[in-house]
Amino acid sequence: MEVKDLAFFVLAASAVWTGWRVFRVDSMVRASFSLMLSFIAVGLIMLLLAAPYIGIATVFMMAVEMMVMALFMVMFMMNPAGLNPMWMVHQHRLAAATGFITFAALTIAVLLSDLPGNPVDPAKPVIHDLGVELLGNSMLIFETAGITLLATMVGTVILSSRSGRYGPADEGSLPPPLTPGGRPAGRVPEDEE
Amino acid sequence: MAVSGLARLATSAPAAIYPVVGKDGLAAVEDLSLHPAVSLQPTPRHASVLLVSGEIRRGDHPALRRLHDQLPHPRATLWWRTTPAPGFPQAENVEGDVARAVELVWRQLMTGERRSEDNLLPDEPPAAWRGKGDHGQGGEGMMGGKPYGRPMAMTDEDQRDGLALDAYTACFGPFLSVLPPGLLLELTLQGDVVQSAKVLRAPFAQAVADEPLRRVARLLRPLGLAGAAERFQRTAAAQTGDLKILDRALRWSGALHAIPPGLGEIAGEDIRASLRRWWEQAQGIASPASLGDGRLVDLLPGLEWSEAILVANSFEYDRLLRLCPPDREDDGDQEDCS
Amino acid sequence: MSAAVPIIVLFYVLGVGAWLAAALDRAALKLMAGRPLAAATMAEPWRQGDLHLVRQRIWTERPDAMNWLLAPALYLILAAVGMSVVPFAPGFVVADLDAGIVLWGACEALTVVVVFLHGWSANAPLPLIGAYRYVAIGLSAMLLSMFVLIAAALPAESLAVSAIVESQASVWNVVRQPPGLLLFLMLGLSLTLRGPFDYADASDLAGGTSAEDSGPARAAWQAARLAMLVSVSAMTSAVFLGGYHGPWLPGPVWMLVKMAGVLAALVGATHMLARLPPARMLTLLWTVLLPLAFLVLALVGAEVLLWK
Amino acid sequence: MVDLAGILISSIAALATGLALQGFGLGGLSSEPQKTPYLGGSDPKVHAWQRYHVRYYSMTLLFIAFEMEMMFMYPWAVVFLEEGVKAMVEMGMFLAILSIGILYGWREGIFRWQ
Amino acid sequence: MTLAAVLIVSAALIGIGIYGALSQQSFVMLMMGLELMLNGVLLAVIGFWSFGLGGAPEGQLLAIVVMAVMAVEMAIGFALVVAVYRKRQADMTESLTTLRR
Repeated sequence: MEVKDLAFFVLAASAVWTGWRVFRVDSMVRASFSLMLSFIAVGLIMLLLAAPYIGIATVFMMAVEMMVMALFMVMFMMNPAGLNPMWMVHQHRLAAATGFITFAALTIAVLLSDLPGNPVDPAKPVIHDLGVELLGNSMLIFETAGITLLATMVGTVILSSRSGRYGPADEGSLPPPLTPGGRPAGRVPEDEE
Repeated sequence: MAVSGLARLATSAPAAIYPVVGKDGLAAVEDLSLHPAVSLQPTPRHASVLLVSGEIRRGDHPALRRLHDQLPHPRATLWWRTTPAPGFPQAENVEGDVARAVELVWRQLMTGERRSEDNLLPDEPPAAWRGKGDHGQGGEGMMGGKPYGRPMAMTDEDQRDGLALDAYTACFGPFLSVLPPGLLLELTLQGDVVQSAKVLRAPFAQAVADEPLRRVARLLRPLGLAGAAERFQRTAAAQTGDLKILDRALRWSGALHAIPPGLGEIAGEDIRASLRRWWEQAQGIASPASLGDGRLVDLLPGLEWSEAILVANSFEYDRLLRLCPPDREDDGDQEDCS
Repeated sequence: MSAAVPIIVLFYVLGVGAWLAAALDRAALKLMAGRPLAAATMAEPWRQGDLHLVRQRIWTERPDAMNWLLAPALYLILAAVGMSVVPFAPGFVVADLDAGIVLWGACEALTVVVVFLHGWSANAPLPLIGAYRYVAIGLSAMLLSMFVLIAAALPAESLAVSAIVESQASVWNVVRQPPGLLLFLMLGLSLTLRGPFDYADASDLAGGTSAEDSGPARAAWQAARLAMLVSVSAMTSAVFLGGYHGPWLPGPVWMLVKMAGVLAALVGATHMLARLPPARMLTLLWTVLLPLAFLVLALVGAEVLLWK
Repeated sequence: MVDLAGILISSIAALATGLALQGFGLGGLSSEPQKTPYLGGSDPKVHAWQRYHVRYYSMTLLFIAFEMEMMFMYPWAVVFLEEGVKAMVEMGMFLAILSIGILYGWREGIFRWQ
Repeated sequence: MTLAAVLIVSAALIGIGIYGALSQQSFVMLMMGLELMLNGVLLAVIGFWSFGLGGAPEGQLLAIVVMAVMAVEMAIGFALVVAVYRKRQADMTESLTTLRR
């Protein structure tokens, strides 16, 4: 058990440390992958908590998401590699205080409350149980997630893609007129009426 | 001790060459690449010997110096089919069997008999930055100044999707291994899409290097078919060989399908059609030469990097020279590149 | 102590396999180029590797030095961890995880990250372009491989690689889903930056992410690529070719034979197939190969239900 | 626990190998002209690190939404045989829903370079 | 390793996340703060599942839902960033005053 505690301590420290580094490094690539390391540490803690599937899947999903995060960070941040050290924050003290108070309050709540004690049996087939749950009782959650993801996919494409239905989105994307040379078909924007 | 043992083993590896090809030097370098004792490298970082083959322009000397300095130690320079230009003190001229000369130099470098060449350029950063700026990194504010000696790229309009992100403008060449030798292009890239292109210097004329088989080989290399390309070159160099094997390699590799249709189209002939035509010519099927002319700089904008490289490698040399009239008014810019 | 034996074997196989892969690679290139094949081809990887090791390492202007140094080492870690879930004989495995193929998937995803970091670190244009376009293809190819791995897990009723191997005692997965094997080999090419899926270290970028690598940095990166190739071949043999199952020969020998076969196939594809422009490849992956992966999954599902 | 230790030891060994390989080589710092990025002899005007124009950003966004389905598919695969046709139908529905998104993206041309 | 220890770690992650989300000026960094908060939530969920729920499958399902939320948040968030940048070249929260109205 000692080894397990030590592993937990090391992983927890690295999760918090890399999480903190996210807001302290200059390079956006390092920030993204620092966050990824935080997720990986949390995923490994989950392995220690007898959640083999969720733990490894967290690593898997977050590696992909943080890769995409890095692409966008570099794409939209000025000085993405941090060649000039920078400090782009506002209401810094307020934010730091809020963060710390949240941490303190949650910690006190954790220490004061009577936590439930019903540990998971290490021999329990947890992946199998999850599958049964997914196809049985929680079938609706599962299918709703499908619909949500579909909505997300369509939404991202609409928002991010330049080609609108009738041409580039940033140039008005007006539908063709119904009569030659007439007004564009469809609803007229309010401020042009 | 261990390192000297490694070095001894390494002497028997093929000599790593970065070729700098000048006027009429291409065919000789391509034939040299078939020799088992040498291996041509796409970047100076992988090479030990800088091999200058054929005469190069005076204007290209600064570029040559920079390439020389980009080789890791131990390194050496050999001049072949031309005499060393002034200003290259440690250069050595080769006559006769170049492969042996390269091998010898290579072995001497590895065993330490030959001293590695010193830098030709002064050991200075592109702009003085140490100790300047807000954090001693040479920059100012968020994007300003010259952090670590260079400014940062700035935003510019984009042709394709209207996201004005950073435009990377740089001179590519004159000895970039994926471009025809001597061609100096100023490209503005957004991501890997060419926004604008300028020819600053035309490629070198190559009198003898233009058999159809060699052209096919040059187009196969950027498609990742180094082996097949070498076989085409070998057949071209030997003037004889089994064309059936080549035909199979070409068809099975899917090279024709890997080239997007309509790419690099001049007068109705795109790269696919050129490749087909060259292959027919190589097989002895009469095929009319393409007469269409245009400008390389009009073909490149809007292309992705891989497509632009294909386009640049898809012309006969005499035709390529006609397609690359240097933009005269930009003479001033040439200084920026070297 | 006995737990250490599989680890030692793992590294032994990785090392010898990487050397074999490098020699095969040279041989395939020579075969395609029409050069004579000599026995010395087997020693060439050593010479080339040593050559890099005794030379200078160049750092570019203001590189991300930490990530440049770490990238090859991390790549090597992913190769080792990916292979650690593959059994070489019944019970002979470094880590018999319940979620083995999920771990392999995580290694695939992290490979994309590592290759990106390698290209990013040099602060040079050609590696940067290579890194970015690899992400597009690497992510998409990884998605496909997940579907075929899940299809392989269906008959085993488990995500553990050892269970998947056991489920192939009578019929190998390659019989159940031949296109699945092809899709997985494609992923292998993409993970190891080879041939038609070499968008990172490509020839049209003068070496792409490794264009600025010199000396030992180059040796380490190439070694890691080869180790990943071995890892991919081990996974392919275990998941699609029945792993250690086979007549006459002992199990581990079968495993090694199959791995060598997969290595040869991957190396051959490297030199025989042309690379599509990245945008065309992306479209192909999503519009042709992804539906194919769906189809494979559906067919395997139906087959498993009917012939259970 | 033994499995995890095995993976940990393998990782450390691989890390050590990867770093040790890079410990070889000639010593000495790179000189300033050596440090210039390779452009075929030209001197770059600006740093290569930039707000890089990723050409497939719509694809990546669609991808992270679509990829979530993996989280549901792995446990599904484990109980597939047990649950039989029910599992087949439910996952078929789920994938069919998500495929609509991919079809839509394809129609909008997001799998090309933007 | 106790439930309290796990929860304190997750509280620390949530705290740092809140700090990031409140203090960062650019959209993308702000989203990092959100992700970090969800990271903490994820850890807390699995902690409760492992120590308090006896491995009830709903706990794992909740973790998956949290991850789905992350994916959706990221996808839509970045899509918005792209759309806004295309229209006004802005990537900071302050430059969006016109959205206030």
